Amino acid sequence: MANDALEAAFADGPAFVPYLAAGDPDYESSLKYVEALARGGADVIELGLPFSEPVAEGPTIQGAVVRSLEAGMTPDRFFEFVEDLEVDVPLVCMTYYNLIYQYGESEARGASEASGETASTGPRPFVEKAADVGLSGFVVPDLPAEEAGPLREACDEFGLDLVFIVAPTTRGERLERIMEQVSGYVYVQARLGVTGAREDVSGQTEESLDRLEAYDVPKAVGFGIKTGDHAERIVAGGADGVIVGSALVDLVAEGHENDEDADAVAERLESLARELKDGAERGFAQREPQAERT
Amino acid sequence: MANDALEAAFADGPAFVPYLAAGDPDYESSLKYVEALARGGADVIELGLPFSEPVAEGPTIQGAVVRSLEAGMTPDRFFEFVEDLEVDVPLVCMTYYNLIYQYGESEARGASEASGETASTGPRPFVEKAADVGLSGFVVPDLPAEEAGPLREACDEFGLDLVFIVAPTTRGERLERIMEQVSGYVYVQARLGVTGAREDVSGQTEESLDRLEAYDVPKAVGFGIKTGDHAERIVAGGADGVIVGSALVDLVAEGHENDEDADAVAERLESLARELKDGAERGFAQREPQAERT
Amino acid sequence: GKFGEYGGQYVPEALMPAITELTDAYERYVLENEDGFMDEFRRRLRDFGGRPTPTQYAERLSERYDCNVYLKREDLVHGGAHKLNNALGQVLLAKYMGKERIVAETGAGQHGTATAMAAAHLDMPCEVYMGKRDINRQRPNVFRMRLNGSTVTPVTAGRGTLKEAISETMRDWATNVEDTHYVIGSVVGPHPFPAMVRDFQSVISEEARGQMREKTGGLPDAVLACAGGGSNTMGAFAEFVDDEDVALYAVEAGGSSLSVDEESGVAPNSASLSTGREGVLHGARTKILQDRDGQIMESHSVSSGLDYAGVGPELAHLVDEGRVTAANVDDDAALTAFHRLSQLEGIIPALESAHAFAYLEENRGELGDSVLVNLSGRGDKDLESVIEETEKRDIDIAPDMTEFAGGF
Amino acid sequence: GKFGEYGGQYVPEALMPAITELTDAYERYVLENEDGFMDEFRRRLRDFGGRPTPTQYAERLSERYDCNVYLKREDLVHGGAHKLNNALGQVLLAKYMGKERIVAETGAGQHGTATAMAAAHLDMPCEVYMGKRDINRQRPNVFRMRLNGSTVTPVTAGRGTLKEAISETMRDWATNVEDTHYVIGSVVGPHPFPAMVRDFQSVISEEARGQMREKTGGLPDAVLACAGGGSNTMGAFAEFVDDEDVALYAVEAGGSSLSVDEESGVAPNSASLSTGREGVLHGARTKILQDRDGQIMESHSVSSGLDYAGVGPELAHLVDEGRVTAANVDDDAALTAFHRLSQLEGIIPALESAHAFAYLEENRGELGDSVLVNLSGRGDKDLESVIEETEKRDIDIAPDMTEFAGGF
Repeated sequence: MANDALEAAFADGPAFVPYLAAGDPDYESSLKYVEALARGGADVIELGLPFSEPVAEGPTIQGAVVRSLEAGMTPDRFFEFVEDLEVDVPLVCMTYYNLIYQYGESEARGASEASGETASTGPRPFVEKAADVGLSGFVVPDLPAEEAGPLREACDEFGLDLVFIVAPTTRGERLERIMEQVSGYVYVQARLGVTGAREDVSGQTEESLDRLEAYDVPKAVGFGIKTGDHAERIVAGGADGVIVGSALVDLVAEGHENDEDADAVAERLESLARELKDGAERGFAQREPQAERT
Repeated sequence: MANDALEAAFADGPAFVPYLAAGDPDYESSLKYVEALARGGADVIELGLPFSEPVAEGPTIQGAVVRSLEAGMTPDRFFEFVEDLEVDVPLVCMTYYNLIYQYGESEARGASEASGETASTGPRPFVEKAADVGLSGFVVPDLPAEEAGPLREACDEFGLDLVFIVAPTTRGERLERIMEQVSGYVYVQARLGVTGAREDVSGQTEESLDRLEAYDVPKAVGFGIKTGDHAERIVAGGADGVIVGSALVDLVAEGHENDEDADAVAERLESLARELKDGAERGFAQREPQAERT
Repeated sequence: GKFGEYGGQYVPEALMPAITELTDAYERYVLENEDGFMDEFRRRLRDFGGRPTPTQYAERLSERYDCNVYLKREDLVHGGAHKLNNALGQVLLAKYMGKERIVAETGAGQHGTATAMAAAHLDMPCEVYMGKRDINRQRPNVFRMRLNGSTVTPVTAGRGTLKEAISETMRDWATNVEDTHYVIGSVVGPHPFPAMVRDFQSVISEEARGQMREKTGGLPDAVLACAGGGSNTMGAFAEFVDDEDVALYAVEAGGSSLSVDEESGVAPNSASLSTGREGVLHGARTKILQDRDGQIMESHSVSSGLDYAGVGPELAHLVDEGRVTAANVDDDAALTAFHRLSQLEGIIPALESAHAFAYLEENRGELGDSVLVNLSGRGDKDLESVIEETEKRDIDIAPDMTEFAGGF
Repeated sequence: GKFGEYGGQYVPEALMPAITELTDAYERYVLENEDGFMDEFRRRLRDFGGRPTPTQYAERLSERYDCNVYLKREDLVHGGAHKLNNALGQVLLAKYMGKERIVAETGAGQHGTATAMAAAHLDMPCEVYMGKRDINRQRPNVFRMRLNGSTVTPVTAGRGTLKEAISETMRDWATNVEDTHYVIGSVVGPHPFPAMVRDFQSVISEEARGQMREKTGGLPDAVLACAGGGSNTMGAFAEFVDDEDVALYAVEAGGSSLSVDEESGVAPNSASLSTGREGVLHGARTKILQDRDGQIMESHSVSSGLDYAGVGPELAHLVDEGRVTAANVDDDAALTAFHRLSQLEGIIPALESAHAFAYLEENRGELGDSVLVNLSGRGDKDLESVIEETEKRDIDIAPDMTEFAGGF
């Protein structure tokens, strides 16, 4: 709607959309890692603001969340992090709704504590701040379209996109309801379950893309993509972009466990990013003729 | 009824009736101990045939029962024991009803095993055997007058006495029912509870003796008598005899624990027996004038 | 006070007046409902005890055995077993009699905990005698009695198990008989206990009989109950005794073997009805595990609640009369039945009750179309034993025990 | 799906179709009794679960507080707590919906054991997620679930307690949503869970309301229930909400202090209603223990069943509306109340339920002439905790703990 950056990122060929948790395993290293993704060819970056109860995440990203929280990540630090980042791709904040909601609550609480009142301000202050630091949009895994009204409004007000996830189980009316509200891109969940790198690509992806064919918004596929080959197949199958999280977080975790130099980890991240980006482009090259799609 | 030995023992002054468990702590020592009691002045001896569940006994006599059983005491050994004893006072068998009852049962079983029948013979074989080895009577603490019919009959048949216990709670009709069946002497339970030496003499004794005054049978008081002084007071109070168990068993237990020579223990038993017998006689001397009894 | 040749009052003279007084109170309050005793008892059983308990159709067992299996759910009674029926009745009776103190014995602790609960509920001081060895094996039950305000007194005599505790409680009673009532835990002991405990427990069959009629329009072909002392057994049978078409099975603990070791004085089972001999124990003539001379044997069962050398005289009589069939199953079968019921029906039974289910398994198809099993108690108390005993055996339906090796 | 501002469906998109399907099933089967679902549910609650449970007049508490105290005896439900009411309803509903597998989470193990029992009863495979730390603290409950044939899967994330187990179960559900039903254990989670669990639990107040009328000719002046997630609370309140003269008290765990330690992310209490702030957790908007930023705090209570950082949205709403009074008592008071009830009434309560009794003690004389307390569960599961926690304190009515130092 108001922000063109995300749709634009999908305009020229397939978009590579990597994810990392901000501040994993520490603030400084994490800055380097995110910047490495940009150098590796990221078209959009999903930045995780960690929440203590990440119900949609598998073990890999749960690990990232724990490391980031233990290193002191908070919503305010997250906004600083975004400001400190030196990247020129659009950034999407991936987080859970309570953090967005509480940011406003706690601001209001600070203001109203003297008077003893508690005013529910909702997501507006968080979105305002996000716009302020230059974020382009949000993905909120525990916020279905039905509950998204207040956040959607705030996003519209401040010109941010609100990305929704479409699951293999999302059909019919629900799909329509989501597609009415989505902006930026739609996050196509490649399979049921939680985030995490997998060895194979699911047949559910193609079904989902078929269902979404009628809609105009870019379709980025995520959940389980691990290698350039996966990315290639996904894009060849019709996706406008690939979202990759756990495979990248694995590298961060590995580096952390082995106490590696952040630059060395950043290099590997950049290299995997490039592989994934290249894979996506190879896949895109195979897109004509479309008739070959089963 | 048929046997005069017991009543006769009470004829000339107060009777001293000590108790020991046969075979405690072993067969040979026990023979010596019982004989020591006779030397110490016993007029009648109550010989315990130990039963695995001595519900009427306190800890002291329970200990005797355990020692005797562990040393191999059985009803057959008990009868041998009686035959081996060299004493010239009447002996009363104190035991629980199941042993009396089973003696017949097991004889019958032996006989009927081939035919597969089980005939209930009751107490007769035990009593017959008891008469055979020269016992004068029985005290059976778990056999109230109501259940004593078969044993009473067998005793009558073989000329043995059946001593009954009268408790402080035994009154009215129950007392009469018992006194109709009792023979030899009546065992006046000095207090409620179980066997065991006590520091004082109970006021319940006098009440019981009062209640029994009308009956002609000798009255021997037991439960808690420990010293010559006790015995003195009891007899002075009107008893025809004193029954002493736990105080004597204590000496046996002590000797056993300290691994003492049986003769030394026997000597102490004889000495305590003499003290008790003397006490009883002192008490008897005070019996006139009876008016002094409160 | 007699059931054929069985029963009677074989107790020390000091107790006879108390027993006479109790017999009188039993006749007046229990049999004749004087002062509305039975009404109050039934009301308290309902509100405090949670009666009536359901008679449940067991779908998966019925399928397995191709007949209709019904469970009388005594595991749902307050405290987790039928034991409260009797304990509550006796403590209440003691109150009506003006007694001021309760004593009881306990083996595994089930009767002790039931009595402690009833005594707290009715504000009566209570002392429970328990063998030292049992105390060590059943610490949670000891703790529960203490929580309810009862004193638990260890009995060190003999091997420190149930029969020594019973003897010790009789001694306390003989000492304090004037103000104390002895709450015997089963249909054993001198008259009036066997009859009185049966009457308090017969609420089981009274309810079950009505519930079976309501559910099936008729009576079951067979009633199964485990039998140790026999209180749940008599409770489950009492109202069916006159229904001649209803077969009654008392399932005893076969333990590890039906043989006995006379030398050591140990019977590796608790099958008094099946293998015991007539004799006199704890106040009554009944069937007893004893050696040739009449000395009482130590019994054994994987289920401590069945672990007793005697059995209720009325039950012994009903077996002799042919009205009740005495049966037994061994430890292995009982343990397997424990696991089976837990998995198939979502009910973890007491190891006692599991014996009845093991008999059902072993006699499938031979007990008729409609079988009522008395589920006398829940198995929470047995979890430690189940771990220990399952580890020793190869029970293929049991869950993997590795994690629980050595207990909790 | 909303209770004022509270409630809603804040779940991953993958679950939304399942939640929609469940909402539909809830409306048809539960609200409209389609295919006789509710009849079958009530029948199974009766026969398998042991309902109705009594409402008991508590004589000694009544005397102590000089008012009429009544106990709703949910401790007598199969499994030992009200938890089965819900677990049985949901597993049965899953069967009606054609699901083939059950998942559930559990903290102290009560909901897990209830679900395992219901799943065995209804022949449904069941997997229960449980924090690793909770598994180590609640081994008997883990064993019980295994006995019933359930798989217990340890959750190692975070501190390994209930909230991590809930998150993990939601992940399983999101993965296997097509053939699996998630049996949530309290009136929490996304709609329709809060309403559905309340409806399954409202049998408590439905029975109690009738029983109070029968016993007293009227309604109680106050109803007290402990509140963690709030399922026994809503169950006890539901049918009284429209009776404006009946005061409703939700008693939370005040733990050791009502303050919070934001630094360590720990609240030494579980008093979400009293001290929590509106937010979104586990699928619903409700009152939550959270830090300034919205991160969820680790809660604490001596009673593990109350130990949860959130609370049912409907309960939060009723508190905001003024219909329910949120209260709390601390660990010490709850533990003392545990001992008091055990001694005075012969009922060993769950530590959860003890909180309601502690509130009664602290507010004696101020709650009216007739007070109904929901005795939500029995305390057998808490014996180890009680030993440990009593040893730490000086509770003069507690029995001597020396013998039990260090647990069983």
